[in-house]
Amino acid sequence: MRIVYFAWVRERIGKAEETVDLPAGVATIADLAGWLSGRGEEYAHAFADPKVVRAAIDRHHVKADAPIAGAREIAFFPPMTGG
Amino acid sequence: MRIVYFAWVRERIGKAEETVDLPAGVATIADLAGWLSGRGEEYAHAFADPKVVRAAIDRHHVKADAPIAGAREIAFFPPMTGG
Amino acid sequence: MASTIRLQSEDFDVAAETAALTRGRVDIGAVVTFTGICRASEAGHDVAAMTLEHYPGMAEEEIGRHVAEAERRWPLLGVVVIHRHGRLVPGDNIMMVAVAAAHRGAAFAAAEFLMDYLKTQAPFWKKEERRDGSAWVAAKSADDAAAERWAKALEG
Amino acid sequence: MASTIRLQSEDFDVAAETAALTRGRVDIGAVVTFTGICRASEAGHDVAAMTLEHYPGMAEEEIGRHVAEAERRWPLLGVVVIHRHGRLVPGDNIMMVAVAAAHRGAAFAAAEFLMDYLKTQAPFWKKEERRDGSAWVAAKSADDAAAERWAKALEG
Repeated sequence: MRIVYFAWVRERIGKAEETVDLPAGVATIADLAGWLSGRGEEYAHAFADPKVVRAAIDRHHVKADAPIAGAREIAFFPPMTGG
Repeated sequence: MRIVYFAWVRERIGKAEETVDLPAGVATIADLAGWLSGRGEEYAHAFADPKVVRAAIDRHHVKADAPIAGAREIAFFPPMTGG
Repeated sequence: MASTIRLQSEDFDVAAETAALTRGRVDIGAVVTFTGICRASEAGHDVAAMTLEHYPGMAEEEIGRHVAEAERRWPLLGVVVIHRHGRLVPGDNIMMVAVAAAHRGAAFAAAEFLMDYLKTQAPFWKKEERRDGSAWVAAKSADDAAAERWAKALEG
Repeated sequence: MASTIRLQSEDFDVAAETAALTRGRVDIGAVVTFTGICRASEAGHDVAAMTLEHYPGMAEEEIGRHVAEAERRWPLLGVVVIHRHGRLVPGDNIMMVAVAAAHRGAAFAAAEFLMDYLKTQAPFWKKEERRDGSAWVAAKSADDAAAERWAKALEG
Protein backbone atom coordinates (compact mmCIF):
# COMPACT_ATOMS: atom_id res chain seq x y z
CA MET A 1 0.00 0.00 0.00
CA ARG A 2 1.29 3.43 -0.95
CA ILE A 3 1.46 5.95 1.89
CA VAL A 4 2.23 9.65 1.42
CA TYR A 5 3.10 12.29 4.00
CA PHE A 6 2.87 16.07 3.91
CA ALA A 7 4.15 19.12 5.80
CA TRP A 8 5.48 18.40 9.30
CA VAL A 9 4.31 14.79 9.19
CA ARG A 10 6.59 14.35 6.16
CA GLU A 11 9.44 16.23 7.85
CA ARG A 12 9.21 14.21 11.07
CA ILE A 13 9.10 10.88 9.27
CA GLY A 14 11.84 12.01 6.91
CA LYS A 15 10.22 10.82 3.70
CA ALA A 16 7.44 11.95 1.38
CA GLU A 17 6.13 8.51 0.48
CA GLU A 18 6.68 4.80 0.88
CA THR A 19 5.05 1.50 0.00
CA VAL A 20 4.35 -0.85 2.89
CA ASP A 21 3.03 -4.38 3.35
CA LEU A 22 0.52 -4.31 6.16
CA PRO A 23 0.14 -7.14 8.66
CA ALA A 24 -3.30 -8.61 9.23
CA GLY A 25 -5.37 -6.71 11.76
CA VAL A 26 -4.54 -3.23 10.45
CA ALA A 27 -8.05 -2.40 9.33
CA THR A 28 -8.62 1.33 9.87
CA ILE A 29 -6.76 4.62 9.60
CA ALA A 30 -6.29 4.56 13.40
CA ASP A 31 -4.85 1.04 13.22
CA LEU A 32 -2.47 2.15 10.46
CA ALA A 33 -1.32 5.21 12.40
CA GLY A 34 -0.72 2.99 15.45
CA TRP A 35 1.21 0.42 13.42
CA LEU A 36 3.33 3.14 11.76
CA SER A 37 4.08 4.67 15.20
CA GLY A 38 5.77 1.41 16.16
CA ARG A 39 8.17 1.52 13.22
CA GLY A 40 10.64 3.93 14.83
CA GLU A 41 11.17 7.15 16.71
CA GLU A 42 10.54 9.35 13.68
CA TYR A 43 7.11 7.75 13.16
CA ALA A 44 6.31 7.89 16.87
CA HIS A 45 7.13 11.62 16.76
CA ALA A 46 4.92 12.22 13.71
CA PHE A 47 1.95 10.42 15.30
CA ALA A 48 2.64 11.59 18.89
CA ASP A 49 -0.75 13.32 18.98
CA PRO A 50 -2.83 11.18 16.66
CA LYS A 51 -5.87 13.47 16.97
CA VAL A 52 -3.94 16.23 15.19
CA VAL A 53 -2.92 14.14 12.19
CA ARG A 54 -5.49 14.09 9.38
CA ALA A 55 -5.85 11.37 6.78
CA ALA A 56 -7.10 10.88 3.24
CA ILE A 57 -7.85 7.66 1.38
CA ASP A 58 -7.52 7.89 -2.38
CA ARG A 59 -7.63 11.71 -2.16
CA HIS A 60 -10.77 11.95 0.00
CA HIS A 61 -10.67 13.17 3.60
CA VAL A 62 -11.54 10.40 6.05
CA LYS A 63 -11.86 9.97 9.82
CA ALA A 64 -9.72 7.75 12.04
CA ASP A 65 -12.24 4.90 11.98
CA ALA A 66 -12.36 4.69 8.17
CA PRO A 67 -11.58 1.19 6.84
CA ILE A 68 -8.49 1.06 4.63
CA ALA A 69 -9.24 -2.14 2.75
CA GLY A 70 -8.92 -1.62 -1.00
CA ALA A 71 -7.16 1.76 -0.69
CA ARG A 72 -4.56 2.57 -3.31
CA GLU A 73 -3.07 5.64 -1.61
CA ILE A 74 -3.33 6.77 1.99
CA ALA A 75 -2.12 10.23 3.06
CA PHE A 76 -1.27 11.62 6.50
CA PHE A 77 -0.89 15.35 7.08
CA PRO A 78 -1.49 18.16 9.61
CA PRO A 79 -4.63 20.34 9.57
CA MET A 80 -4.73 22.29 6.30
CA THR A 81 -3.65 25.94 6.17
CA GLY A 82 -4.22 26.94 2.56
CA GLY A 83 -6.28 29.78 1.21
CA MET B 1 -36.39 77.20 -0.60
CA ARG B 2 -34.80 75.09 -3.29
CA ILE B 3 -36.55 71.83 -4.13
CA VAL B 4 -35.12 69.13 -6.41
CA TYR B 5 -36.83 66.11 -7.94
CA PHE B 6 -35.43 62.85 -9.32
CA ALA B 7 -36.50 59.89 -11.45
CA TRP B 8 -40.27 59.50 -11.88
CA VAL B 9 -41.02 62.23 -9.34
CA ARG B 10 -39.09 64.59 -11.63
CA GLU B 11 -40.81 63.22 -14.74
CA ARG B 12 -44.30 63.53 -13.27
CA ILE B 13 -43.75 67.07 -12.03
CA GLY B 14 -42.02 67.98 -15.27
CA LYS B 15 -39.10 69.81 -13.76
CA ALA B 16 -35.84 68.90 -12.04
CA GLU B 17 -35.80 71.78 -9.57
CA GLU B 18 -37.52 74.91 -8.48
CA THR B 19 -37.36 77.56 -5.78
CA VAL B 20 -40.53 78.12 -3.79
CA ASP B 21 -41.74 80.49 -1.07
CA LEU B 22 -43.53 78.46 1.55
CA PRO B 23 -46.60 79.70 3.40
CA ALA B 24 -46.59 79.60 7.19
CA GLY B 25 -47.62 76.23 8.60
CA VAL B 26 -45.55 74.11 6.24
CA ALA B 27 -43.25 72.70 8.91
CA THR B 28 -42.37 69.14 7.94
CA ILE B 29 -41.56 67.06 4.88
CA ALA B 30 -45.13 65.67 5.02
CA ASP B 31 -46.52 69.21 5.14
CA LEU B 32 -44.38 70.20 2.17
CA ALA B 33 -45.44 67.17 0.12
CA GLY B 34 -49.07 67.98 0.92
CA TRP B 35 -48.64 71.62 -0.02
CA LEU B 36 -46.88 70.72 -3.29
CA SER B 37 -49.68 68.24 -4.13
CA GLY B 38 -52.11 71.16 -4.17
CA ARG B 39 -50.11 73.06 -6.77
CA GLY B 40 -51.46 71.17 -9.77
CA GLU B 41 -52.27 67.85 -11.34
CA GLU B 42 -48.63 67.02 -12.09
CA TYR B 43 -47.72 67.46 -8.42
CA ALA B 44 -50.77 65.53 -7.23
CA HIS B 45 -49.68 62.69 -9.54
CA ALA B 46 -46.12 62.72 -8.20
CA PHE B 47 -47.28 62.61 -4.59
CA ALA B 48 -50.30 60.36 -5.19
CA ASP B 49 -48.85 57.73 -2.86
CA PRO B 50 -46.87 59.85 -0.40
CA LYS B 51 -45.51 56.76 1.41
CA VAL B 52 -43.55 55.81 -1.71
CA VAL B 53 -41.85 59.16 -2.16
CA ARG B 54 -38.60 59.55 -0.22
CA ALA B 55 -37.06 62.82 0.86
CA ALA B 56 -33.68 64.29 1.72
CA ILE B 57 -32.86 67.54 3.48
CA ASP B 58 -29.50 69.02 2.56
CA ARG B 59 -28.40 65.66 1.12
CA HIS B 60 -29.36 63.53 4.13
CA HIS B 61 -32.22 61.03 4.03
CA VAL B 62 -35.10 62.08 6.29
CA LYS B 63 -38.53 60.76 7.27
CA ALA B 64 -41.86 62.42 6.58
CA ASP B 65 -42.03 64.05 10.01
CA ALA B 66 -38.64 65.76 9.69
CA PRO B 67 -38.84 69.55 10.26
CA ILE B 68 -37.77 71.58 7.22
CA ALA B 69 -36.92 74.85 8.96
CA GLY B 70 -33.47 76.05 7.94
CA ALA B 71 -33.13 73.63 5.02
CA ARG B 72 -31.27 74.91 1.98
CA GLU B 73 -32.21 72.06 -0.40
CA ILE B 74 -35.01 69.53 -0.15
CA ALA B 75 -35.17 66.56 -2.51
CA PHE B 76 -38.04 64.21 -3.39
CA PHE B 77 -37.44 60.92 -5.19
CA PRO B 78 -38.62 57.30 -5.47
CA PRO B 79 -36.95 54.44 -3.55
CA MET B 80 -33.36 54.11 -4.71
CA THR B 81 -32.35 51.42 -7.22
CA GLY B 82 -28.59 51.88 -7.60
CA GLY B 83 -25.85 49.34 -7.11
CA MET C 1 -7.51 54.43 5.57
CA ALA C 2 -7.18 55.07 1.84
CA SER C 3 -10.58 55.43 0.24
CA THR C 4 -11.65 56.35 -3.26
CA ILE C 5 -15.21 57.30 -4.19
CA ARG C 6 -15.99 58.25 -7.75
CA LEU C 7 -19.13 58.81 -9.80
CA GLN C 8 -18.51 58.83 -13.52
CA SER C 9 -20.12 58.13 -16.85
CA GLU C 10 -16.97 56.40 -18.18
CA ASP C 11 -16.16 52.76 -17.58
CA PHE C 12 -13.73 51.76 -14.80
CA ASP C 13 -10.95 49.18 -14.58
CA VAL C 14 -11.40 46.92 -11.54
CA ALA C 15 -7.85 45.60 -11.90
CA ALA C 16 -6.25 49.05 -11.95
CA GLU C 17 -8.32 50.22 -8.99
CA THR C 18 -7.46 47.09 -6.99
CA ALA C 19 -3.78 47.34 -7.90
CA ALA C 20 -3.73 50.92 -6.62
CA LEU C 21 -5.16 49.70 -3.30
CA THR C 22 -2.45 47.11 -2.70
CA ARG C 23 0.62 48.56 -4.46
CA GLY C 24 3.73 48.56 -2.27
CA ARG C 25 1.88 47.24 0.78
CA VAL C 26 2.62 44.10 2.76
CA ASP C 27 -0.07 44.45 5.44
CA ILE C 28 -3.01 43.55 3.17
CA GLY C 29 -3.92 39.87 3.23
CA ALA C 30 -7.35 39.95 1.61
CA VAL C 31 -9.01 41.90 -1.18
CA VAL C 32 -12.68 41.40 -2.04
CA THR C 33 -14.16 43.05 -5.11
CA PHE C 34 -17.71 43.25 -6.31
CA THR C 35 -18.58 44.28 -9.86
CA GLY C 36 -22.17 44.97 -10.86
CA ILE C 37 -22.89 44.43 -14.55
CA CYS C 38 -25.86 45.41 -16.74
CA ARG C 39 -27.88 42.31 -17.71
CA ALA C 40 -29.95 41.77 -20.87
CA SER C 41 -32.85 40.40 -18.88
CA GLU C 42 -34.29 41.39 -15.52
CA ALA C 43 -37.23 39.78 -13.77
CA GLY C 44 -38.32 38.09 -16.99
CA HIS C 45 -38.28 41.02 -19.40
CA ASP C 46 -35.61 41.99 -21.93
CA VAL C 47 -33.52 45.08 -21.27
CA ALA C 48 -32.02 46.84 -24.29
CA ALA C 49 -30.30 49.49 -22.18
CA MET C 50 -30.63 51.35 -18.90
CA THR C 51 -30.09 54.93 -17.85
CA LEU C 52 -28.77 55.64 -14.37
CA GLU C 53 -29.86 58.93 -12.86
CA HIS C 54 -28.21 60.15 -9.66
CA TYR C 55 -28.38 63.03 -7.21
CA PRO C 56 -25.04 64.80 -7.72
CA GLY C 57 -23.46 65.78 -4.45
CA MET C 58 -25.68 63.65 -2.27
CA ALA C 59 -24.57 60.44 -4.01
CA GLU C 60 -20.90 61.03 -3.16
CA GLU C 61 -21.75 62.14 0.38
CA GLU C 62 -24.04 59.19 1.03
CA ILE C 63 -21.45 56.69 -0.24
CA GLY C 64 -18.83 58.47 1.88
CA ARG C 65 -21.01 58.03 4.98
CA HIS C 66 -21.35 54.30 4.28
CA VAL C 67 -17.61 53.91 3.72
CA ALA C 68 -16.95 55.69 7.02
CA GLU C 69 -19.46 53.42 8.75
CA ALA C 70 -17.80 50.32 7.26
CA GLU C 71 -14.43 51.56 8.45
CA ARG C 72 -15.87 52.04 11.94
CA ARG C 73 -17.22 48.49 12.01
CA TRP C 74 -14.29 46.56 10.52
CA PRO C 75 -10.49 47.01 10.45
CA LEU C 76 -10.13 47.99 6.80
CA LEU C 77 -6.97 48.94 4.90
CA GLY C 78 -8.56 50.44 1.79
CA VAL C 79 -11.91 50.93 0.06
CA VAL C 80 -12.84 51.85 -3.51
CA VAL C 81 -16.40 52.58 -4.62
CA ILE C 82 -17.06 53.62 -8.20
CA HIS C 83 -20.58 54.05 -9.58
CA ARG C 84 -21.39 54.95 -13.15
CA HIS C 85 -24.27 57.11 -14.34
CA GLY C 86 -25.78 57.70 -17.77
CA ARG C 87 -26.78 55.14 -20.38
CA LEU C 88 -25.46 51.58 -20.16
CA VAL C 89 -26.08 48.53 -22.32
CA PRO C 90 -26.04 44.84 -21.32
CA GLY C 91 -22.52 43.70 -20.51
CA ASP C 92 -21.46 47.18 -19.34
CA ASN C 93 -20.05 47.61 -15.85
CA ILE C 94 -22.44 49.50 -13.54
CA MET C 95 -20.42 49.86 -10.36
CA MET C 96 -17.66 48.32 -8.29
CA VAL C 97 -16.64 47.99 -4.68
CA ALA C 98 -13.18 46.84 -3.58
CA VAL C 99 -12.23 46.32 0.05
CA ALA C 100 -8.75 45.53 1.37
CA ALA C 101 -8.09 44.19 4.88
CA ALA C 102 -5.62 42.03 6.77
CA HIS C 103 -8.06 39.12 6.89
CA ARG C 104 -10.88 37.87 4.69
CA GLY C 105 -13.70 38.14 7.23
CA ALA C 106 -13.55 41.93 7.40
CA ALA C 107 -13.09 42.29 3.64
CA PHE C 108 -16.11 40.13 2.78
CA ALA C 109 -18.35 41.64 5.45
CA ALA C 110 -17.52 45.25 4.53
CA ALA C 111 -18.00 44.61 0.80
CA GLU C 112 -21.43 43.06 1.40
CA PHE C 113 -22.39 45.81 3.83
CA LEU C 114 -21.44 48.49 1.29
CA MET C 115 -23.37 46.75 -1.49
CA ASP C 116 -26.50 46.29 0.63
CA TYR C 117 -26.47 49.95 1.63
CA LEU C 118 -25.64 51.26 -1.81
CA LYS C 119 -28.59 49.33 -3.24
CA THR C 120 -31.10 50.88 -0.85
CA GLN C 121 -29.60 54.19 0.32
CA ALA C 122 -27.40 55.68 -2.39
CA PRO C 123 -29.45 58.11 -4.52
CA PHE C 124 -29.37 56.35 -7.89
CA TRP C 125 -32.33 55.36 -10.03
CA LYS C 126 -32.38 52.97 -12.97
CA LYS C 127 -34.67 53.39 -15.94
CA GLU C 128 -34.80 50.45 -18.31
CA GLU C 129 -35.43 50.51 -22.04
CA ARG C 130 -37.75 47.58 -22.62
CA ARG C 131 -39.48 46.23 -25.69
CA ASP C 132 -42.72 47.97 -24.64
CA GLY C 133 -41.13 51.30 -23.75
CA SER C 134 -39.03 52.53 -20.87
CA ALA C 135 -39.78 52.10 -17.18
CA TRP C 136 -38.24 52.96 -13.85
CA VAL C 137 -36.97 49.94 -11.96
CA ALA C 138 -38.96 49.25 -8.79
CA ALA C 139 -37.03 48.86 -5.55
CA LYS C 140 -36.75 45.25 -4.40
CA SER C 141 -37.96 44.26 -0.97
CA ALA C 142 -35.09 41.71 -0.93
CA ASP C 143 -32.66 44.63 -1.08
CA ASP C 144 -34.37 46.35 1.84
CA ALA C 145 -34.21 43.10 3.81
CA ALA C 146 -30.50 42.72 2.99
CA ALA C 147 -29.77 46.23 4.27
CA GLU C 148 -31.94 45.63 7.35
CA ARG C 149 -29.80 42.72 8.55
CA TRP C 150 -26.89 45.07 9.28
CA ALA C 151 -29.09 47.17 11.54
CA LYS C 152 -30.15 43.99 13.33
CA ALA C 153 -26.53 42.86 13.62
CA LEU C 154 -25.80 46.12 15.41
CA GLU C 155 -28.66 45.75 17.87
CA GLY C 156 -28.16 42.01 18.47
CA MET D 1 -21.31 26.19 -15.67
CA ALA D 2 -17.85 27.32 -16.73
CA SER D 3 -15.31 26.58 -14.04
CA THR D 4 -11.55 26.91 -13.95
CA ILE D 5 -9.38 25.32 -11.28
CA ARG D 6 -5.63 25.74 -11.44
CA LEU D 7 -2.70 25.08 -9.14
CA GLN D 8 0.48 26.80 -10.20
CA SER D 9 3.71 28.25 -8.92
CA GLU D 10 3.43 31.31 -11.22
CA ASP D 11 1.46 34.42 -10.35
CA PHE D 12 -2.04 34.93 -11.73
CA ASP D 13 -3.91 37.92 -13.12
CA VAL D 14 -7.25 38.42 -11.37
CA ALA D 15 -8.38 40.86 -14.06
CA ALA D 16 -7.67 38.49 -16.94
CA GLU D 17 -9.37 35.57 -15.17
CA THR D 18 -12.42 37.68 -14.36
CA ALA D 19 -12.59 39.08 -17.89
CA ALA D 20 -12.57 35.51 -19.25
CA LEU D 21 -15.56 34.71 -17.01
CA THR D 22 -17.71 37.55 -18.29
CA ARG D 23 -16.54 38.05 -21.87
CA GLY D 24 -19.39 38.18 -24.37
CA ARG D 25 -22.05 37.41 -21.78
CA VAL D 26 -25.09 39.50 -20.86
CA ASP D 27 -26.60 37.19 -18.22
CA ILE D 28 -24.02 37.93 -15.51
CA GLY D 29 -25.03 40.73 -13.16
CA ALA D 30 -22.55 40.21 -10.33
CA VAL D 31 -18.92 39.16 -10.03
CA VAL D 32 -17.26 38.73 -6.64
CA THR D 33 -13.53 38.13 -6.41
CA PHE D 34 -11.36 37.28 -3.46
CA THR D 35 -7.58 37.61 -3.59
CA GLY D 36 -5.40 36.26 -0.78
CA ILE D 37 -2.06 38.01 -0.42
CA CYS D 38 1.09 37.12 1.54
CA ARG D 39 1.52 39.46 4.52
CA ALA D 40 4.79 40.56 6.16
CA SER D 41 3.39 39.95 9.61
CA GLU D 42 1.11 37.23 10.96
CA ALA D 43 -0.17 36.91 14.52
CA GLY D 44 2.49 39.31 15.80
CA HIS D 45 5.62 37.85 14.17
CA ASP D 46 7.45 38.95 11.03
CA VAL D 47 7.26 36.75 7.95
CA ALA D 48 10.13 37.00 5.45
CA ALA D 49 8.60 34.43 3.09
CA MET D 50 6.37 31.40 3.05
CA THR D 51 6.43 28.10 1.22
CA LEU D 52 3.16 26.49 0.22
CA GLU D 53 3.17 22.71 0.03
CA HIS D 54 0.23 20.90 -1.50
CA TYR D 55 -1.00 17.39 -2.21
CA PRO D 56 -0.91 17.18 -6.02
CA GLY D 57 -3.99 15.53 -7.42
CA MET D 58 -6.02 15.71 -4.23
CA ALA D 59 -5.80 19.52 -4.12
CA GLU D 60 -7.44 19.87 -7.56
CA GLU D 61 -10.03 17.18 -6.77
CA GLU D 62 -10.92 18.67 -3.39
CA ILE D 63 -11.33 22.16 -4.86
CA GLY D 64 -13.40 20.62 -7.65
CA ARG D 65 -15.72 19.00 -5.09
CA HIS D 66 -16.20 22.34 -3.33
CA VAL D 67 -16.91 24.13 -6.61
CA ALA D 68 -19.49 21.46 -7.49
CA GLU D 69 -21.08 21.84 -4.05
CA ALA D 70 -21.21 25.64 -4.45
CA GLU D 71 -22.86 25.20 -7.85
CA ARG D 72 -25.42 22.86 -6.26
CA ARG D 73 -26.26 25.42 -3.57
CA TRP D 74 -26.39 28.62 -5.62
CA PRO D 75 -27.30 29.53 -9.22
CA LEU D 76 -23.79 30.32 -10.46
CA LEU D 77 -22.67 31.34 -13.95
CA GLY D 78 -18.93 30.83 -13.57
CA VAL D 79 -16.24 30.04 -11.01
CA VAL D 80 -12.46 30.44 -11.04
CA VAL D 81 -10.20 29.11 -8.29
CA ILE D 82 -6.43 29.48 -8.62
CA HIS D 83 -4.04 28.54 -5.82
CA ARG D 84 -0.30 29.00 -5.96
CA HIS D 85 2.32 26.70 -4.41
CA GLY D 86 6.02 27.13 -3.78
CA ARG D 87 7.84 30.06 -2.18
CA LEU D 88 6.08 33.43 -1.86
CA VAL D 89 7.20 36.70 -0.33
CA PRO D 90 5.08 39.42 1.32
CA GLY D 91 2.96 41.22 -1.26
CA ASP D 92 2.74 38.14 -3.52
CA ASN D 93 -0.66 36.79 -4.48
CA ILE D 94 -1.43 33.44 -2.79
CA MET D 95 -4.77 32.49 -4.31
CA MET D 96 -7.92 33.83 -5.88
CA VAL D 97 -11.57 32.94 -6.18
CA ALA D 98 -13.93 34.60 -8.65
CA VAL D 99 -17.65 33.84 -8.80
CA ALA D 100 -20.11 35.11 -11.42
CA ALA D 101 -23.88 35.00 -10.98
CA ALA D 102 -26.98 36.87 -12.06
CA HIS D 103 -27.37 38.49 -8.62
CA ARG D 104 -24.99 39.52 -5.87
CA GLY D 105 -26.37 37.33 -3.08
CA ALA D 106 -25.33 34.09 -4.77
CA ALA D 107 -21.95 35.49 -5.86
CA PHE D 108 -21.02 36.69 -2.36
CA ALA D 109 -22.29 33.56 -0.61
CA ALA D 110 -20.52 31.16 -2.99
CA ALA D 111 -17.23 33.09 -2.80
CA GLU D 112 -17.29 33.03 1.01
CA PHE D 113 -18.29 29.37 1.07
CA LEU D 114 -15.41 28.46 -1.24
CA MET D 115 -12.91 30.45 0.83
CA ASP D 116 -14.06 28.96 4.12
CA TYR D 117 -13.79 25.43 2.72
CA LEU D 118 -10.49 26.03 0.96
CA LYS D 119 -8.98 27.29 4.22
CA THR D 120 -9.92 24.17 6.15
CA GLN D 121 -10.31 21.36 3.59
CA ALA D 122 -8.01 21.94 0.61
CA PRO D 123 -4.70 20.10 1.15
CA PHE D 124 -2.28 23.02 1.36
CA TRP D 125 0.18 23.76 4.14
CA LYS D 126 2.06 26.98 4.77
CA LYS D 127 5.54 27.09 6.25
CA GLU D 128 6.72 30.54 7.27
CA GLU D 129 10.30 31.83 7.30
CA ARG D 130 10.51 33.80 10.54
CA ARG D 131 13.34 35.63 12.23
CA ASP D 132 13.90 32.66 14.56
CA GLY D 133 13.72 29.97 11.88
CA SER D 134 10.94 28.44 9.87
CA ALA D 135 7.70 27.04 11.22
CA TRP D 136 4.53 25.43 9.91
CA VAL D 137 1.48 27.63 10.30
CA ALA D 138 -1.03 26.26 12.81
CA ALA D 139 -4.64 25.89 11.68
CA LYS D 140 -6.92 28.56 13.09
CA SER D 141 -10.01 27.58 15.05
CA ALA D 142 -11.69 30.67 13.54
CA ASP D 143 -11.32 29.05 10.12
CA ASP D 144 -12.90 25.82 11.34
CA ALA D 145 -15.77 27.84 12.82
CA ALA D 146 -16.20 29.71 9.53
CA ALA D 147 -16.44 26.43 7.60
CA GLU D 148 -18.79 24.96 10.22
CA ARG D 149 -21.41 27.66 9.68
CA TRP D 150 -22.17 26.32 6.19
CA ALA D 151 -22.88 22.86 7.60
CA LYS D 152 -25.23 24.50 10.13
CA ALA D 153 -26.88 26.51 7.36
CA LEU D 154 -27.67 23.24 5.58
CA GLU D 155 -29.20 21.62 8.66
CA GLY D 156 -31.06 24.75 9.82
